[in-house]
Amino acid sequence: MALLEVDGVGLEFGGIRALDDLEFTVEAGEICALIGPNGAGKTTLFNCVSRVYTPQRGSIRFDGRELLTLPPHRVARAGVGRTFQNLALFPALTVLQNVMVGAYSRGRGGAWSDALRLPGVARRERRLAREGSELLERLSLDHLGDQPASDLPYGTLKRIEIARALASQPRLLLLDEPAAGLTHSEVEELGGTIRQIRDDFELTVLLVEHHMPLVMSISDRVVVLDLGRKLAEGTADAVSQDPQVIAAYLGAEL
Amino acid sequence: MRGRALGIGTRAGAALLTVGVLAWLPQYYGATDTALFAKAIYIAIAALGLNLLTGYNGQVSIGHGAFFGFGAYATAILMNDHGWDFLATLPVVAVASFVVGAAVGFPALRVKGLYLALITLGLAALFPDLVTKYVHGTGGTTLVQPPLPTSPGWAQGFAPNDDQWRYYLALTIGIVMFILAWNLVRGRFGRALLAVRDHDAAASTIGIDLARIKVGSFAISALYAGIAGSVGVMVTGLANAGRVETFQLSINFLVAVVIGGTATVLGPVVGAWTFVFLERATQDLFPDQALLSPAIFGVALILLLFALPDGIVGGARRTGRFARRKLQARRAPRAPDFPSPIREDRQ
Amino acid sequence: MDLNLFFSQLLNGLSSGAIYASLALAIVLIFRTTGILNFAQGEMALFSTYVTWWLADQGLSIGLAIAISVAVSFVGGAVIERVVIRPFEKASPLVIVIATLGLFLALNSLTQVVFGTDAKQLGSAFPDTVWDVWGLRIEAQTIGILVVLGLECVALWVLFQRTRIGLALRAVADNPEASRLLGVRVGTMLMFGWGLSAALGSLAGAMVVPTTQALTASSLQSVLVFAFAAAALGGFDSPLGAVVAGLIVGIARALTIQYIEPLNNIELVVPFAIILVVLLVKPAGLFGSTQVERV
Amino acid sequence: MSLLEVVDLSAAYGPIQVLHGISLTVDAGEVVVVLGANGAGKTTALRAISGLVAAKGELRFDGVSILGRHPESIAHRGVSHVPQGRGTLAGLTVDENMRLGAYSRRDREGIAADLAEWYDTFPPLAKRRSQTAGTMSGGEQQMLAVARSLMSRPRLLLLDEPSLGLAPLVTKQLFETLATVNRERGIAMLLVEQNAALALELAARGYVLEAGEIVASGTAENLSRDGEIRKAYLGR
Amino acid sequence: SGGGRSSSSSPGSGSTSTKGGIVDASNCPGSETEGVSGTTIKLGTSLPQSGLYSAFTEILKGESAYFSYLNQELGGVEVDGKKYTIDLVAKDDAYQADRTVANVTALVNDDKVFALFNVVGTKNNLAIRDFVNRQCVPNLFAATGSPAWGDVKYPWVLGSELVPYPLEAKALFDYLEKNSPSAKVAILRASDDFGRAYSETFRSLIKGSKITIAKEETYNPEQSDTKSQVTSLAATNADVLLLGATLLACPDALQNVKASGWKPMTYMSGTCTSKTLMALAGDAADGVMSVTDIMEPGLAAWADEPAMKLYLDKIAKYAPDADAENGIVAYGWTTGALLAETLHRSPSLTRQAVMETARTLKASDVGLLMPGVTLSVSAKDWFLGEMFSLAQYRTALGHFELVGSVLDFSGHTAKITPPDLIGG
Ligand SMILES: Nc1ncnc2c1ncn2[C@@H]1O[C@H](COP(=O)(O)OP(=O)(O)OP(=O)(O)O)[C@@H](O)[C@H]1O
Ligand SMILES: Nc1ncnc2c1ncn2[C@@H]1O[C@H](COP(=O)(O)OP(=O)(O)OP(=O)(O)O)[C@@H](O)[C@H]1O
Ligand SMILES: [Mg+2]
Ligand SMILES: [Mg+2]
Repeated sequence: MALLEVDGVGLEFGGIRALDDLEFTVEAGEICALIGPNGAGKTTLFNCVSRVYTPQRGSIRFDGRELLTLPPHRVARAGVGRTFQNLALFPALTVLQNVMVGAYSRGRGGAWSDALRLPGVARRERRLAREGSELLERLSLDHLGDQPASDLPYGTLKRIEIARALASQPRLLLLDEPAAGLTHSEVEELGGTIRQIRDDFELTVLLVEHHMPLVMSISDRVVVLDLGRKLAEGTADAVSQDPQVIAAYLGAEL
Repeated sequence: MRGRALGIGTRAGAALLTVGVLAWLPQYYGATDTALFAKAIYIAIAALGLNLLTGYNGQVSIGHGAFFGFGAYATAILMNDHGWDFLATLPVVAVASFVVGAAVGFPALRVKGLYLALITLGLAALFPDLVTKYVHGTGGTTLVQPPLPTSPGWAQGFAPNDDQWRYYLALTIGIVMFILAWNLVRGRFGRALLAVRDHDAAASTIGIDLARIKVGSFAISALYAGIAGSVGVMVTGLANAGRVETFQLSINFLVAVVIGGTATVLGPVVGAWTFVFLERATQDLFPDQALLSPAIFGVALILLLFALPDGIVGGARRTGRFARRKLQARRAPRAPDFPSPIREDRQ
Repeated sequence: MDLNLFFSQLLNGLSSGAIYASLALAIVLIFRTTGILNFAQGEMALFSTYVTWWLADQGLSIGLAIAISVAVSFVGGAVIERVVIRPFEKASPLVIVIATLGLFLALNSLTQVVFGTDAKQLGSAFPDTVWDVWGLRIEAQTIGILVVLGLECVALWVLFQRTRIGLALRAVADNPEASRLLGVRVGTMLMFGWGLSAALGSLAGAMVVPTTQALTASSLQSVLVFAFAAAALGGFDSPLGAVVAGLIVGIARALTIQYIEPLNNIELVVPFAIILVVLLVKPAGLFGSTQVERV
Repeated sequence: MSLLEVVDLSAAYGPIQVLHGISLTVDAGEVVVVLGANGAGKTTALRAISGLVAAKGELRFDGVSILGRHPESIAHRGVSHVPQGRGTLAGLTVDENMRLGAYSRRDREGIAADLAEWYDTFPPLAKRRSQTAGTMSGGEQQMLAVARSLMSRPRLLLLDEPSLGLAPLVTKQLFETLATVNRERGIAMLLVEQNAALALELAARGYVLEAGEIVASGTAENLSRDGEIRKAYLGR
Repeated sequence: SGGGRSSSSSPGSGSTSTKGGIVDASNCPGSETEGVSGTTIKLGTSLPQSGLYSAFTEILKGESAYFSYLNQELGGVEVDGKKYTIDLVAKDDAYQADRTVANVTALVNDDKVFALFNVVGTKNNLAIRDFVNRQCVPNLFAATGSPAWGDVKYPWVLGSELVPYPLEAKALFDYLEKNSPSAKVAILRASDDFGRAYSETFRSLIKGSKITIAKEETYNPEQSDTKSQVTSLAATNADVLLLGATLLACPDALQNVKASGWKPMTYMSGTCTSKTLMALAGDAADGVMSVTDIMEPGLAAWADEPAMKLYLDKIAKYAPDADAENGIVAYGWTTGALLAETLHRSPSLTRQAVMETARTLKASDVGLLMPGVTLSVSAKDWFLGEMFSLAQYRTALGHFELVGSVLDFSGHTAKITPPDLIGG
């Protein structure tokens, strides 16, 4: 059974069909890239999976479990983490706190225990801080822990988002254009990082990206979207040779 | 929250000193001033709670005067009609205001920002009418005047006068509420509050239940306002709810939060004291030109905000950070965040 | 049911609703152009109305007095923006709201200092004719206010949807920095928006006050709550919404007073219950546009 | 005399100095690229030029100092800035955004003609004329930002990562469009771009910005031959 | 107002007062002659001078003018053979009870006033009632017509010459019994204690009579718009309208009644009779009934009264910016005169003596009191303004005309007032 099964998902906004009977699967452990022209519906799909949007048709199963019946905050608990195309960090929190709050779905305890600072609370806070620092270190962000997560360079913020998503220890990580705005060398480094975390955390990665070299170099499989439908699917090489994909997305030569 | 500005020791010292000064105030100052200090304390309690809602969670309420009134009437009626002890009313008020707050905060699930603020305004407008309709207090008015707690025998040493004793009661409650708020924002719940404020969609995708946080912060802030109301009754001896007063209280809490510094724990407290003294000072400025005092207060408020747009505590913090950065910058001229991919000495 | 009574109350509701609506329009306008909630709206209108009164008291015809006061208020609004609000350009919206509260206090008390605390009488711009239509008493006053409101709505719609300056106003409210880069003079637009809103407020005051016996420092405060309610119910960015909602609030209030005896004294419950229900279904009000935030 | 002259320009956010005296020029009708790593200060440089960030040094456009001027008056002189993060007016429709692009113009026919032309060039925008800009996909908004800028018929276009979030095909088309615009209308451009290969193809000259200082400059050709730059920005 | 904390005086200490009499001062803290120094008596008052009710400032102008006249032209008030000038310290409370409490605490503790005088507002006076009682500070002539001042547990507070609201209801009832014994009455009243005093008293009075209540509507006192309420009442077509309203709601209701075409005989609260409010009502006020015990300044009928001449003359001199024709200025003046009279009659200048004097007062010809009106209180009777005259407004003349002779309800207020409006 595939880890993520997107099945007949359809979503319209007014007259615009953002997703049109979309169907594809992501296998456990793979890095699957989702590419397609602007407005093809990639981000919209992410939004459906993380329940920011509710599709009008279809089903999305994660590990056999229907996600569309869950409230949004349950999705993280079910094991799905994501980043955002347009940054969505919490600027009032420091970088480390952003990562710590990322672990929210794993914790428990509410306002009362916090307010009374029950014994477990201090211990939990120390543990979260330690785990957060480790994640930051892994994404070479450790020197920024105490900075507010605003006004940092774009690429840095994107990486903080990855760290925050990882903090929930997801099984499926949705990355929306993580390479946007990075220089070539930074993209290469990012590619390495994604592979590394996939291996270390036994993650499955669904990656939306327009940076084709990155897609080619790290994805096990590529799904191409156009007009809300699946246009093609296969290995990076195969897909990039597909005339339909070239016509709709890549352009004549690559 | 960002980086430790001061060491733990310094902080503890400062806290002790502050509490010491607060405890000394009614020993030196007379009853009139002590009542003013006590007022600052109960406004601070309400502002502490409102700050959790507005500062930390980004939901503006211009109706917390109603929760204050609710707490005030609950305490006053329990004491007056049922003979309860003041302290015994507190847990009841806390629970009841929490529940009412949750009920009132319920629309927050869907309604946001200004629209929510307007619903709370409706609450502030409605509450006095409800009181007028259902409360028959002294002389047929809406005033309920419970007997005030008096200084017990064992406290004669430090609080021979009742007003002193009441101040100390208020102070103790204030300190407890402050510590609770302090703890609250420093943990998982506090981070969630800020996360929901800054980006609710992102917050929900990391597993934060928006409904719970939004309604929860509403309920907690209502609890604070309710307790503040109880303390207010204990200090002034009356529960009252005119429309102007209820609206004005709601605004006062908000003013205290903003001039103290939103989303800081200390801010509302500093803001409340500043507010109370500013108000008093503008009233005293031209005693026989009373009509002018609101104008002077209004202008002073605008000037204060202009000088410190992020509040007194926020401003102090910013200055501190600025100074520290400047200092660091002088020591180590430039510490780029990133190693340069290209040698720096080119060109 | 006594139909005549029902329609009389409906008319009462319309006439007080028209009053709420006129102030609500000013609130909506300033929100539309600057994105903030102006607590001082009522007091700005109050001051303007005193100016109108003063001009009329000097012997000017009421029409002329209103016209001059509207012009003066436009300038006054623009000056307030420049002097009081502009310094808060970079501050958070909450700080600006509190600043408008400061303005509220200052204006209310200054009005009393300047014009005195005693009640003033302000003539109406409309004749005090009452038409008797099938036993219903329809006041020219009410019809007059409704016509003015209708005209204001159309004018605002044209301004916002059909003119360059209206587009610029909306752009500034949406994103000042991006507007700057497009060459929109943000400061001028904000002053224009405040001026316009103050002018509308002045007009509202001149229409409202003659229906409330006398002009005092509290003349507009009692209306303000309902005006805010109307703005929320209609949608903060919709002039048409403000008018429709103002009328709804007025009518709801009148009918409650007549027909729901248990809610005597607390008839305020009804408009707010309506708002609550509407907002739960449509979180941006009846006619407001929902700001979709994409992620 | 160059169209844009930047001499020893520095800028800071509060206590943090970001630009440490950079100098660059753009001639009339010339395309100049700025390369640089994340956080190097590229965005800050463009913001300083268009007046969004206070700066020190010298800043001249068309021979006139524009240092300390308001962004709107700089825009009126013919400098159009496509900011990083697009700066779309999210609550307005695509069409309204486009019309605001032409805010500083008064020629009705010209505006109508340009509108038709850019809708033609960016078909996704034409399809979404009445959609609220904020609801569009990232790439669509990026197209809008560029097209809107072109509506003002600027003399100098400041482009901050215009290809961010664009599909490869659209990126290519965008650069073709920019080349055409530059060729046919003589619009000068100062371009910050991470797709260095395409940018260097378009540009005549370039600068490399590191940690707030210009560390390299030269013709596009020379820069693309430089080993270090190839490694960091081109990957070939 | 600063001031350190001085060691407190415990109850009873330093008290030289005598037990017994009407006012018991045996448990009083502080000095009996506090606030009297040399030849000055310091008094304190709290009233709205800012905010929505700032129009009440005019009261202060009236009373201050009287005290200026007293101090400067009469050399002060003579108490026990010695002349004292009066120094009135006024504080603004914006009509908010908690600010009244703060003001009065400061007046007593810091300003050390001898007594409180003419504090405005029912709630405001109730809020300080316990405090003044405990401190034994006379709170003289509280400016409210509430029946609450009849509570025997609070001897240190005494209402002013305003007609108690329940008595107005009684006057109307008596009038109807005589002239229209089976009248159908509609009530429009403020939704607060003020409005309740009218409606509850009237309701209790009509028990057993043929007079019935057609309908009662309330309005929110912070919103003087009464149109819908009047429409609702007009639909009953009742014979009589009892208007338990105040301030702008009075002319508003009258105009709405007129506009509705309904023509009831209208009785309106005595708090509305001021020239300003009546002028606002214009035609609509013609024929409205009310009560009065003070001469309305500016009316031709009183123009030749020496008291009126004195008043107009001294207001022009000492309070030139006040509107002498405004009824509440006249009220302030009269109350000032009443205080001077009370002090003058007091056997000695102690708080207890003054309070006892006030509590046994019988006075006429004070200030602008109408000829024939005597204010009286006694051990059994706790209300001053129980003599007054019915009056009817004539728009054509621009003033009220007295209807019948002066009515004497001395000692009645407590009897007819529903108990929860007094105690509780
Ligand atoms: N809330 C919304 N309202 C209206 N239209 C929407 C909304 N969200 C998305 N769309 C439309 O749906 C389509 C798909 O958008 P989506 O963001 O998924 O594209 P994408 O594939 O992520 O594109 P890009 O590569 O540019 O990010 C777009 O045409 C967009 O305009
Ligand atoms: N508003 C701000 N306040 C404080 N520091 C800022 C602010 N904006 C940017 N910075 C800092 O200034 C430096 C330069 O930022 P800038 O955005 O100019 O870089 P850039 O070269 O455009 O990088 P990017 O790839 O992120 O676009 C960064 O270190 C950043 O953290
Ligand atoms: Mg996308
Ligand atoms: Mg940048």
